[in-house]
Amino acid sequence: MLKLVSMLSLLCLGFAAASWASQPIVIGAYLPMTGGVASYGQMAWSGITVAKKMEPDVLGRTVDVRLVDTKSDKVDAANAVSRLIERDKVVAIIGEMISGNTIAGSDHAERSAIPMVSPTATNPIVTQNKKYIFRVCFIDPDQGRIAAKLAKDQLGAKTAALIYDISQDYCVALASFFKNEFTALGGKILAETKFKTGDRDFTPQVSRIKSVNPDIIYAPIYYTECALIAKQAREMGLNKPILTGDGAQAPELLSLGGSAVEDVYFTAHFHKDMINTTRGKKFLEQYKKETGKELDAFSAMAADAYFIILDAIKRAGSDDSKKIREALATTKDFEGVTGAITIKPDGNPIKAMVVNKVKDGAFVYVTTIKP
Amino acid sequence: MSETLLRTEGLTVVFGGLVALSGLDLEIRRGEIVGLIGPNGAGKTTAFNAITGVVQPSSGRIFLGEEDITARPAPKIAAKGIARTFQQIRLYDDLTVIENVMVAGHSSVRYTFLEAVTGLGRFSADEKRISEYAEYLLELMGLSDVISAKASALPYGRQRKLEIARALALRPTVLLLDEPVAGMNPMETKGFADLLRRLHRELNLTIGLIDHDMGFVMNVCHKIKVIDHGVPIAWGTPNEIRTDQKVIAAYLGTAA
Amino acid sequence: MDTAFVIQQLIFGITLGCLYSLIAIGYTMVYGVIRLINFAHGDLLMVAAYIGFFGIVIYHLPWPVAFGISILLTAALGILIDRGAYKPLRDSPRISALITAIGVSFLLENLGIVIIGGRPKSFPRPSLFEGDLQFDQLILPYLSLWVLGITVMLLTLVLLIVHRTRVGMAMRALSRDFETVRLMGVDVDRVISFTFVLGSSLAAVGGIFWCMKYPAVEPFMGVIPGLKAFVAAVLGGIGSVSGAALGGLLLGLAEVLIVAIQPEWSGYRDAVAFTILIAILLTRPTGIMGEELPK
Amino acid sequence: MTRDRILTAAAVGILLAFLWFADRTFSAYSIRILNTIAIFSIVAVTYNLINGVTGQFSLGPNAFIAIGSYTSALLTLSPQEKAASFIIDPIVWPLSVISVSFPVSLIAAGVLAGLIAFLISVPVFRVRGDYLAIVTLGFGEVMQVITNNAVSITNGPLGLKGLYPHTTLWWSWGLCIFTIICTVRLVNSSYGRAMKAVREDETAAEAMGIDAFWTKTLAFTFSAFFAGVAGGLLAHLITTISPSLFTFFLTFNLLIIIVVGGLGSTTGALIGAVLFAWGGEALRVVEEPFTLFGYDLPGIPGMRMVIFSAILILTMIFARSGIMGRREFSWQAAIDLGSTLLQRIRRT
Repeated sequence: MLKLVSMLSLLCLGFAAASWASQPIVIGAYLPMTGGVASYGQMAWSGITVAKKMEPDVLGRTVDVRLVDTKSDKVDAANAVSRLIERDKVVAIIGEMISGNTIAGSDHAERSAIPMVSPTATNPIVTQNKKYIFRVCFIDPDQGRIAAKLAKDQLGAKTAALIYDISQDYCVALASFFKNEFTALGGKILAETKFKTGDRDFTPQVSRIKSVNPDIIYAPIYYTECALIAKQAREMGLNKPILTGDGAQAPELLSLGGSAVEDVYFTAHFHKDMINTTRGKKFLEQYKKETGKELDAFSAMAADAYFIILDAIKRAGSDDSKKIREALATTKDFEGVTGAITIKPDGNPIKAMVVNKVKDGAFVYVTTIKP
Repeated sequence: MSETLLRTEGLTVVFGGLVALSGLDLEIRRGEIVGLIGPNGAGKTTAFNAITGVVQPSSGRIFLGEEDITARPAPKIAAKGIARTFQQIRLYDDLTVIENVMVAGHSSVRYTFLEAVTGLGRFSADEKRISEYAEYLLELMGLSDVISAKASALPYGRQRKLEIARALALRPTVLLLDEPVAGMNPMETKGFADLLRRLHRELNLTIGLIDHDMGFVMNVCHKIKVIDHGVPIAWGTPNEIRTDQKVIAAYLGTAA
Repeated sequence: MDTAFVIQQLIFGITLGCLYSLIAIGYTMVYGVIRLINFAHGDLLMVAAYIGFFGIVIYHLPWPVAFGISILLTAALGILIDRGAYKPLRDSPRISALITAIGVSFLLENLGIVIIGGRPKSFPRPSLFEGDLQFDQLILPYLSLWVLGITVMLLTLVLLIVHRTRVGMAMRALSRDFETVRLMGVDVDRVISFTFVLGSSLAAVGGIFWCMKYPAVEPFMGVIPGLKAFVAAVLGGIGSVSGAALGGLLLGLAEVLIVAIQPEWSGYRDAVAFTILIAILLTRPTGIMGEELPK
Repeated sequence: MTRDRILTAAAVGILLAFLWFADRTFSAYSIRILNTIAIFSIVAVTYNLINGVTGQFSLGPNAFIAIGSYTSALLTLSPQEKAASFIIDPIVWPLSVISVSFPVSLIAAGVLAGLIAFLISVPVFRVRGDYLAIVTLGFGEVMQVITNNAVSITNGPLGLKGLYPHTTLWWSWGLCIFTIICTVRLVNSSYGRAMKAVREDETAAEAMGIDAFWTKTLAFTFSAFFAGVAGGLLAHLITTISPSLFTFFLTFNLLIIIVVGGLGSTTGALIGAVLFAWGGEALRVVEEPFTLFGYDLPGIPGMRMVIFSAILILTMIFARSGIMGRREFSWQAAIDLGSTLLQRIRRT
């Protein structure tokens, strides 16, 4: 069996040699295409696919994006990154959608000096002490704090109740930073209820929130759960505004939630009507044309990860990973799909945050919060 | 006469209101072969099960020598020296013949778990002791030729013998045999009776046995206890039992 | 905490419990007859939901027709899975069949991922099931009444089939002594197929109502309800139909009440539920209504 | 006997030479696969001891791997790294300052996992069969919930990161060989025979003086110890852990490994682990774009898992008791097989 492994690696070398001959620039993508969070990976892949059609080459060479599946799993994510680097000889990597899997994959990329850009890994520790790891999304503390300010100042809430998924770092972190900030601003958290990924019944949590009657419900969770919670809340006569995060921005929020998600506010990376970059407008149009769907946050962020890598390659003038890394780290006011992006030295972006709400079955723009 | 080895006093087993065995007083002295007979459903196997800790007695006491072993866990009783066979053969089907016998050496094993894992200390010597004794017993039972066959691959009669070899590997003070000759033809039964006498002699065994084959029981046993519907009705030497009116009535009664 | 609040939670708990029961009954029937933990049972629920969704949303069928087709096709799939994947393993170690069941489960889920995609679809709720009754503070959704009614009706039906019909008798006999029944000349395969039809139909009904309550259809939607139903079936005593129904009800109630009464524990809900389950099994090692295992 | 010993020693020697060679020349990707194989082998071989050899249907190895992973990771992480990672709640006191070497952390991981297994065996082994399965599954779920909720110890769903990649081929394969030797010795000792007797017929085992409860507990604890050690290795291979790594899907995967390999066979568990860890990566080929009759076909993401499931079902249908059944590798069998093959080749 060990022999087979070595034969496999020889085979890998063979493949790598063959692809080098045609000389496209190879970028890797490791995404959860199967397993528990497959839908995020599939959305991201559709975003990357459209982005690649829009800008298929750089430095006069075609771009080849190699996709490997992570099964929504850490062991596979780490294997996937190894495979992309050693076997496919990628110059940069896009992925993963979930922070935990990104951390699992990032270690090897960092050691191999291959730059990685994550579309949606929002946990602050993803880029901590890493030179080669970047992202195009905001980090949880920022989003949580801004959500708290928004709730307190703009939506006029004095009291809030929390509901979030205890098994997702994204949800736990947002809830935690919201809680701290909201309390610091003089607000009061009346109830904190939790559930676990896969749960579909939230009636007792919602009942609890109804009984404490908060001014606002902060539900930093993904779109499916958000839609179901809104539905169950409204059916129970709990009509307080719900505030959520960027993970809720998908057309599925509207289709699953129906009229129940009216008045759901969320902090987000973009609103389609407010996209003011040429690249963004073109992408939005092309995305709609190719997929027939409204643009979601996962596709948009993945596209931005692709574009920002291409831009870095262009500015570096080379497909050398170290140079790409330098170019990525000095990205300034890059016109991405979701707006202008500047990458800070810590690998995190500076970008404006948009607040949207659902009105008449559509996402409408509320305000922009400058960084 | 020698001292009493196994003794029950008023041993009673009740299953959900159904009395399976009622007030059995049994006494087996060292070196004796004692038969326990009675019609089907008389409670014979239940008595063995209660003695060996497979079922809990509802009342009554069991003594091994001077020690009260009533309701002790089955492995403890076995380790104290009561070995048994089962009415329906219960071998470890997927293990080899010699492994089946060696399993019973576990209660006397001298090496610890750590010595087993490392292979150090008393491990090799003790393994050798256990396997040599198993080989000896298998030879005694005439099973030397199938030592590494799977137990389930043996024919019925040899499985019975293997079960006895396994019980003997416990180095029991009392051996309880539950219908050892069931399913054997007269020739085989006779051969088995000879084998049993030989074992009894060579290993200084004390034996309690259950069987339906009257000829066999009368032939090998020194003493016989008769029970019917859970109640003991007679106790004596084969000759006394043969002429006991109650016994005849019980057997004829159920037959009629 | 007032009475209205508690009653409200009981209503929610019973609704969730009934959904678990519906799925658990199918689980336990298959288990009772062929002693197989059919891990693919939860995925049948997913298949039924997708068929219902496609029927109504894509092909614009009236909902009773769509649901009927969904139940029929799911039942057919149940037989197909049994014939294709489980029947060849009838005489094999039980655990081999279990692994096959896990394989079937993975296959259905991943086919869903590849063919339909992972993005959740919205399951339509026919207007018949919309709305609720309101008494003062109390809300009683019509859907809850429907779920309760359907569960009671189907439980009664299954109990009647199991205890009053020839095929039911054969099913019970099979669960006691598979070999003897086979030797007695009963067409074992037909009985097993019938069991799968019944079990899969129940999964389909459970799936349809599950989706009307929680309208997100996606390839992994069956995993958690399947697992919960398995737990419910064990809690009730595997193989016992009324035990499974009772187990489902208890589990649903426990899940809702733990959170409602102690919201601080909501993060620990599954741990508390499982601890209760383990505690029950330690006092009754074969479930609430299970038979003693032969030693 | 001596011949077999020499052959075994030679095989281990060749393996070590291969590892030395691999360590120097293989790509990091291949080394990672080899590491994964070794870690899965450790868990599979010992999980097989409780499920296959002792015949107790446990679904709890994910819990013990989790315990081992967290123990080992929390012990090796530097206080600074811990302080930086715990952004929700600070880490509790003794853990916040402790930092020990990798080998010590592995021992601690194994001991703690083993100890917890030992403690829970009293309630766990009151039930049998499928009820045992659900109780151990429940234990795994409880562990899962605790690791998510005990934020000041585990950092909740955010998990731990920044572990040093201590797990080299020498560690993983060294411990794998050690585990196999220990397990094989145990299985072939009186304790192993007792375990098999309990599997075959618990009543008959007890009638032969075997305490079934202690025998099960021994197997369970032994298995948990090595699952814990493997957890420590896994944590330091992927350098980050979080509760989502230890869901019941991990247990399912292990169960698949030991049943496909042949339940009750140590050799089978090894084969299963190799097939699973290596095959999972090899199957990625089916998702790549390929050219068929001159047409460029795009890769279909997700096909790998579809084909994996299909292969799993077919394997079970055609090898109903797994690849090895309950047979074990022996040099004699290998030599016999070799000579038969040679003869056949000569004849043709």
